[in-house]
Amino acid sequence: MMDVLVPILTMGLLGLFFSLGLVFAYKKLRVEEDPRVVAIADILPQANCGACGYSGCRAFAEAVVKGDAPTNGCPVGGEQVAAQVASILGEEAQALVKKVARLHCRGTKTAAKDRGEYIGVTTCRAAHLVGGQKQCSYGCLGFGDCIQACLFDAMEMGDDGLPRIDENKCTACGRCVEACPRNIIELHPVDQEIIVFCRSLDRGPLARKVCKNACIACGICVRACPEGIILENNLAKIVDYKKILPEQIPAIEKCPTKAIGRIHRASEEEQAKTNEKQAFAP
Amino acid sequence: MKKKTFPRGIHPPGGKEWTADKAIEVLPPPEKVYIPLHQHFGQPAQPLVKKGDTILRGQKIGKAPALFSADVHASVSGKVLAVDGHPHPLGKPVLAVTIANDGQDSSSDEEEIPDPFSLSPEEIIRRVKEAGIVGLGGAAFPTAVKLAPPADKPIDTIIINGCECEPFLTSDYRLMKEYPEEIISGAELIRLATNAKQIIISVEDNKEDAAELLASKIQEKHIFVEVLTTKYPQGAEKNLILALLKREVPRGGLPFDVGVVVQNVGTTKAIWEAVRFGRPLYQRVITVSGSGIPEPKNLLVRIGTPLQTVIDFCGGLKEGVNCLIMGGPMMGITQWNLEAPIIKGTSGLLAWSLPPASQVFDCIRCGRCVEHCPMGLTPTQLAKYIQFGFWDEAEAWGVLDCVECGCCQYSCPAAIPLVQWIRLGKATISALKRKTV
Amino acid sequence: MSLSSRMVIVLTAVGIISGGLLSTVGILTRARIEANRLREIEEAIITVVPGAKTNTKIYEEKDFTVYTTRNDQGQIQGFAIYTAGTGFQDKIVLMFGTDAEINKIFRLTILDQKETPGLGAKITDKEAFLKYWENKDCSHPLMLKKPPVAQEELGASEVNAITGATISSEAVLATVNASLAKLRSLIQAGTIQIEENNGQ
Amino acid sequence: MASKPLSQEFTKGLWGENPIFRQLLGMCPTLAVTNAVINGIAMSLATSFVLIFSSLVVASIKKLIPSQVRIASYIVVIASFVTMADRFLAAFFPPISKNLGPYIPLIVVNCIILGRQEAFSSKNSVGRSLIDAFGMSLGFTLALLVLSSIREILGAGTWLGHQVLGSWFEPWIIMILPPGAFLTLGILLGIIILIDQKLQRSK
Amino acid sequence: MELLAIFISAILINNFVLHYFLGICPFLGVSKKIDSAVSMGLAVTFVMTITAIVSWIINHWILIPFNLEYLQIVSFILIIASLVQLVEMFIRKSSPPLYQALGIYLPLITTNCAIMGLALLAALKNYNFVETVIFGVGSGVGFTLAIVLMAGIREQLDLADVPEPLKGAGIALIVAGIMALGFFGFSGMIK
Amino acid sequence: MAETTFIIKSSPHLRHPDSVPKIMLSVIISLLPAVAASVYFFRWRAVVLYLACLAGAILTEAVFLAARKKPLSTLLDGSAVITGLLLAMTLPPSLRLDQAVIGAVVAIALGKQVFGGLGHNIFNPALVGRAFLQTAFPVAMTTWIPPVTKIINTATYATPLGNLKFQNAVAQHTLTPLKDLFWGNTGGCLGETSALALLIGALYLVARKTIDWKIPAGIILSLSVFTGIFWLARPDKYASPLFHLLSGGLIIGAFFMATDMVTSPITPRGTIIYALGIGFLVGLIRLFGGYPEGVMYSILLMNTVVPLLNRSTRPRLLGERRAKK
Ligand SMILES: Cc1cc2nc3c(=O)[nH]c(=O)nc-3n(C[C@H](O)[C@H](O)[C@H](O)COP(=O)(O)O)c2cc1C
Ligand SMILES: Cc1cc2nc3c(=O)[nH]c(=O)nc-3n(C[C@H](O)[C@H](O)[C@H](O)COP(=O)(O)O)c2cc1C
Ligand SMILES: Cc1cc2nc3c(=O)[nH]c(=O)nc-3n(C[C@H](O)[C@H](O)[C@H](O)COP(=O)(O)O)c2cc1C
Ligand SMILES: Cc1cc2nc3c(=O)[nH]c(=O)nc-3n(C[C@H](O)[C@H](O)[C@H](O)CO)c2cc1C
Ligand code: SF4
Ligand code: SF4
Ligand code: SF4
Ligand code: SF4
Ligand code: FES
Repeated sequence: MMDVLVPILTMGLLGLFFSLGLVFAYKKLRVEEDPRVVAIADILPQANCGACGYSGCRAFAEAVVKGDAPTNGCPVGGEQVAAQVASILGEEAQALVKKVARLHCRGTKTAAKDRGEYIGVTTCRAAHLVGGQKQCSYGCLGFGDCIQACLFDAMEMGDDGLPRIDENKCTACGRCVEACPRNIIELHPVDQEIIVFCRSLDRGPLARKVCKNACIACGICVRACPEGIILENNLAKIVDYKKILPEQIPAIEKCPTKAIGRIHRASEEEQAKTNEKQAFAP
Repeated sequence: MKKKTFPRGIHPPGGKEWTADKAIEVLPPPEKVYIPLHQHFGQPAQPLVKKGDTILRGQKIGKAPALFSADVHASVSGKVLAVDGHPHPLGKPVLAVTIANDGQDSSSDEEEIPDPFSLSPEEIIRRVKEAGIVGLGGAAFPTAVKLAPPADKPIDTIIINGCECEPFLTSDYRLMKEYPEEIISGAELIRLATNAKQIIISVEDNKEDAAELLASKIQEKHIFVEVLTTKYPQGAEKNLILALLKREVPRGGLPFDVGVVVQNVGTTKAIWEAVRFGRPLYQRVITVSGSGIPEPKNLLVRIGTPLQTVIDFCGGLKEGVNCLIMGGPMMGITQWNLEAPIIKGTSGLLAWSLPPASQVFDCIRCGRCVEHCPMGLTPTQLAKYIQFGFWDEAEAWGVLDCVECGCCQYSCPAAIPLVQWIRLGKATISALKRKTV
Repeated sequence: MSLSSRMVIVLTAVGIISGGLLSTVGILTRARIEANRLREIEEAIITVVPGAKTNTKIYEEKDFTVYTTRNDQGQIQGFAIYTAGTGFQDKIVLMFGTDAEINKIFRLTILDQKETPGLGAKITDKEAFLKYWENKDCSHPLMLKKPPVAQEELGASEVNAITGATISSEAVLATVNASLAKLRSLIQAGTIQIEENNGQ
Repeated sequence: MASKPLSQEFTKGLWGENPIFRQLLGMCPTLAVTNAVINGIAMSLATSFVLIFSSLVVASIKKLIPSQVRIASYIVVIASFVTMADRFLAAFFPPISKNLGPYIPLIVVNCIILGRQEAFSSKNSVGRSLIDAFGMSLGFTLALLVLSSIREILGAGTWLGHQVLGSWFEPWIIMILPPGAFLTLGILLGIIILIDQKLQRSK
Repeated sequence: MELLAIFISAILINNFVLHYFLGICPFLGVSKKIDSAVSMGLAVTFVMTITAIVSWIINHWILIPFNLEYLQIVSFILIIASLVQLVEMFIRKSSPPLYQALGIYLPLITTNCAIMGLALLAALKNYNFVETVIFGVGSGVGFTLAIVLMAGIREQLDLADVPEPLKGAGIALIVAGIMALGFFGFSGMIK
Repeated sequence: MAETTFIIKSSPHLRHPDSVPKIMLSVIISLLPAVAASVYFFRWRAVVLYLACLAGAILTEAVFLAARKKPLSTLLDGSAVITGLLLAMTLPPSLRLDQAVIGAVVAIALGKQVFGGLGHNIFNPALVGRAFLQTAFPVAMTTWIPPVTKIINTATYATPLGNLKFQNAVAQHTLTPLKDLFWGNTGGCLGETSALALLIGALYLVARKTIDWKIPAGIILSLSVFTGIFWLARPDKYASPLFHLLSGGLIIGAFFMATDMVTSPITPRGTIIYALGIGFLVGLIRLFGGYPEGVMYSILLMNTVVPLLNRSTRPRLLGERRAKK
């Protein structure tokens, strides 16, 4: 009998002791965690990219619950996540226009001359430190720091030496914008069709000399659409893309160096084609 | 007695024999000069002239907008052709004044002062500032700022830096040989301006004759000539102060934190000329050398002279030259555009043909970079931290203390561009800091 | 019911149930495990003292246990000594048998060891090691023969080392020699008295 | 937790969420007992027994347990089954019990088991939990089998005690020693990730 | 001498991680940074020492006298779990900075087989009280040594060109293997 | 604008003439005297072992480089050749060829390439290979033959250190004469026996500044002090420091293996601790451990500590406060 009773007693006592300890712990040392934080953190994409301005998805969730961050603060998640987050907090989703990254340079391998043979660290930032290997001091260096920075595989280096951005994959996280030492990537609303593909502040002749596609500040585009486009520091600048009317676009596209023009957006067919190609790529 | 020096450092080949005995020649002022308004540490100067103006040599054409900046003066007399972007040796085009030389060389120098040693410190500094003098030793730091340290940092020692530790360069050496009195007088002016007690003129032992010449001209008891071991970077001010005075400039600090002002011999001579003759800084001595130059020379050139003119004067570039460096081989900047002008900070122009780039290996952790870094850094670790984006670690390991002397990369058997990585790190870290502040 | 009391009750209940279950398991297996353990000792004693029928534990301390063994006639045959020493990696636990005069080692067996497999672990191998220990004269301390020689060439109190595992071989040898010395001194001191324990 | 088809609940333990190769759980027994296939098998059987029965019990009593004493109760449940396994081996297979030494009792802290209770059984039905437990057990067994086979064959030239490599083969003793365990598992992990990458890419 | 042997052996020869394969999960998981490895090592050493004491008491005062050795597993694990919790609460109350440094590792320790292994091995080896304590401290130091060395190496490997599939656990295991090879040098040192 | 295109790069624009391949080549050259000595003492066995190890090492390196799509030109840097050579030099002359090849493959694969190749490894690759072999084939790795120059009439033969450890050589007065150790007329691993040949090569490396002389000096110092203390106390039991310095793998280890740049610290202070640590461990293992020789283990163990040493012995920056730690 003892053989059975003693172990039962021992175990019972152990259990009792242990549970009392836990009760004590539960009573004394409870850490409240807001269930909403957990719920929101679950919804977020968990890319932890920091585009929201917080140190990670979880930090963002905490900030949203506290009211420090807007519900649509996660550009990666887009509208869908914003809506879900808002519904947890009981708010209406704030409207969010999808943005994408755009490259403001057309200094392709053939258009923009090299200064000379570059020897050294093959990143844009490093090359930029020694002035870059391109004669143009403003254009794309083509080592693809932006591509490295993109967590979403939305960029690739084109054959022309300029990075290409896949509109569909881009989440507007802005990492490429940060990465580029020449500040030639910017986020624009996806429906903005007209882009200035140059950032050179050099005066026309100098700019022209180093890159065939540079903006030479001739003012043709400004004349075509004075409300939407201005010249500033030898460079055309779009002040408000909504003021560019469709019928003005042909005139804008008369730009002699094509430094301003319509963004080439892949049509759905083309998109399908590239997808297919990718599928068969080794 | 054992000659003083600092720990670590390297012994690169000298290359000084090419030009050491070439007396300073005057390069005739070119037909056009391009004077950038930004040639110094700090903010660019603001233009005071416009296209079409007629100006005199020495006339102020750019005005310093802030304390950390310097005035810019015309180096020839003539007509302003443009105030416009022009290629700059540092890479990006900057605003420059293009002047067509009228050949008159009519000057607008300020009045001469027969006895400059009687001037008040304030007046000396004012004249230095008016002359647009910046450090000619490389950093192009506005000299007037350096001469007026904060009141709580008394200066006791002036070091005149005649080390010229960069290989190939001999312009400082020629200055010491040809203008010893001017340098000594300039040093005395600096001492008066800063109220210091003693002056040390430091010269490396590969220029012993210059040191002897200087010593023979000194009458005052508070001026010494100190001959140091030839070692790169003997001329870097923190190492120089350590070698001469056994004082360590604290991390992130400046020489005045340990009561010292360091000035290059060229700067010292320029100070003398500015204070004594009211002559602004519109010319300087440079060394043109290297195996790609048919006639290596030491030249007195006007600021704004295009590189092409300088090279042509020395016989043009030889066949096969593929590397053109402004400055010395250790810290100089590669040039690609011969339209770029000589600026105040240009100490030399070197040309040679480099063999095809040597293969870069992964770091083999030989530790030679650590062994030679004069600042006590661990360059290989810094470079790796930077390569992998560990900015905090890189900063904790002292990346911001690097003076970019290049000793590490010189000694690296794996040919790793360490200095470029470190520069990248310094740039990124300062950018991040600016963002978080 | 409050949460706290539920916590206490549930955990206590879980404990009690598990205690009950385990006690059953414990009781069911206890006899067998104990038997396993005893059988191991028993078998070892029979191995090291051939023909042993019964044995008696007459002395026990840490890592040193002495049994006397008797044959089927009830005569004392000698001692079985259970002992342990440090080998190459860890403890080597072994047992050996001697005659009553402690002049001769009958046999040796290794009960537990963690020596290197294929090397030191060969001490458990009869051909490589144990057979050299049969019927050795132990009136003097035993000696290790290195490099090993044929069995016939071994001296009366010499055993072969294992090539490549001298340390393990040494360890066994040292343990045996030390145990013998200890046994003798215990007998001399009268702590172990064979006759008086006869009666059992 | 989104419910998967039952078959997937089972197969995920084999490859996608293999407890050893993917989740890196329960590394200690994995490394310690795989010096011989027989030990590996015994270990995986014992572990599977504990895992399956604990999952069963936990899944059935999960509603009764307040979440504050969840872990503690699971531990008691697991420990009880481990004790049973341990006593059973000691009673009926003493040599194996001796070989495995303290590693059978250590099943109690095997992260796989507690992990599965926490992550799965406490949230799923009894049936689903059982399937999950079976899958995980099989994944664990498979991993131990692979590892112990490599180690025994190279380290002793045998498999389950049978000579498989000819007498020309001189065993690599290192394989049955601790360094061999670490090295083999390390390389194996690399290979598995490599294969997985290839699979992903070809998808 | 005996005690010194147990101590040295626990650290260098029969190292918990490299020889017994105990505590591999934290060894792999918390060895990415030296700082956290040191904290983890200290936390483990601390808990090991206490566990050694308490488990010896339980074993020798309750389980053995009442013939309840088969309850070792259950009771040890419960003891460890509650101990860890108690220690955690205690540290949190008494020294918040220490809690910041160590506290977060404590829950991890509960399911760490090094602790449980210690209790079981000490029972298996039949150590007396003092020996058990020395064994506990030594094993903790051994664990700390291994995990800190590993963390140092892994910090360096962060900056190395390790092949993609081996990154993380794979290379860590290989390093552990070579470390174990190196530690063989100490074999046979304790006679 | 001139037509010539110029190079764009960051300063400095000068380089010391030493490069990785040159360093490696100098090490290979410095090993040649010892290689020649081993061929003299062990004849064809030495030759085939060298060939086997070199082939194993170079082929493995090539396979990995190809698999990782790295330029095969790095094969020519010579580091794999050194690893193969040094591995062969630390093997017993009687080792089977297939085992030697396994060692070479392991050395390069597990010792070097899994970490990322040249420069990334933590442990000395040749010694990883040797440690692997020692543990995989302990008997083969501790079976020795005498050099052909030594006539011996017993079937087995012990190395000087084995003799010391297991045959109580000091007390028995059978210690190998120092003269034999110096010339190499004794048993042991291929390349370790002739102190003279090794020292010639080592001198070249020191003179050329390929290796940091402080490492061998530190090892020799701490081993001498350690063994010297015991020798002075009990000359009838312990061998002299000189014997310890000349026997076993100490010279080859101290001058050629501990000095491997990749696996030794990069900081000056770290280097000194590393060297002293190796010497101490060698003494500890030789005098009190289970093995007669501890050079390999000591170097591997200190390799383990190198990352921590590098971190804790960072040089003091110019201008950094001394007091602050
Ligand atoms: C690596 C390095 C080397 C230097 N070498 C010299 C030199 O040889 N001569 C020199 O005058 N200044 C040299 N400098 C600049 C000095 O540190 C210091 O800035 C200068 O002497 C100050 O004088 P300044 O303001 O008149 O130019 C060097 C700086 C660095 C970082
Ligand atoms: C991995 C490894 C394991 C070893 N294991 C043992 C062992 O278990 N027992 C032993 O005596 N020697 C072992 N040794 C060998 C010893 O270090 C030592 O070399 C040997 O005892 C010398 O014996 P010998 O003189 O007969 O060659 C081992 C060596 C290695 C490399
Ligand atoms: C660099 C080097 C390191 C060595 N390290 C070891 C070692 O750590 N352990 C070892 O047993 N033998 C090592 N050896 C081999 C021994 O130096 C030598 O062969 C020794 O005397 C072998 O003795 P044993 O037969 O008694 O093991 C090494 C050889 C070299 C060349
Ligand atoms: C002085 C010196 C010593 C070397 N010693 C070794 C050595 O002991 N083992 C080895 O595998 N490689 C050695 N190497 C070659 C090379 O450094 C080695 O393969 C790297 O560790 C591989 O990354 C040595 C190289 C040098 C320059
Ligand atoms: S392309 Fe740029 S903005 Fe778009 S996802 Fe990539 S990094 Fe982010
Ligand atoms: S866009 Fe910027 S970051 Fe991207 S390749 Fe061009 S220069 Fe580099
Ligand atoms: S790290 Fe900076 S200071 Fe040090 S040697 Fe390199 S360039 Fe010079
Ligand atoms: S000198 Fe070059 S190879 Fe040597 S440690 Fe420094 S970076 Fe690495
Ligand atoms: S299985 Fe041992 S710590 Fe996880």
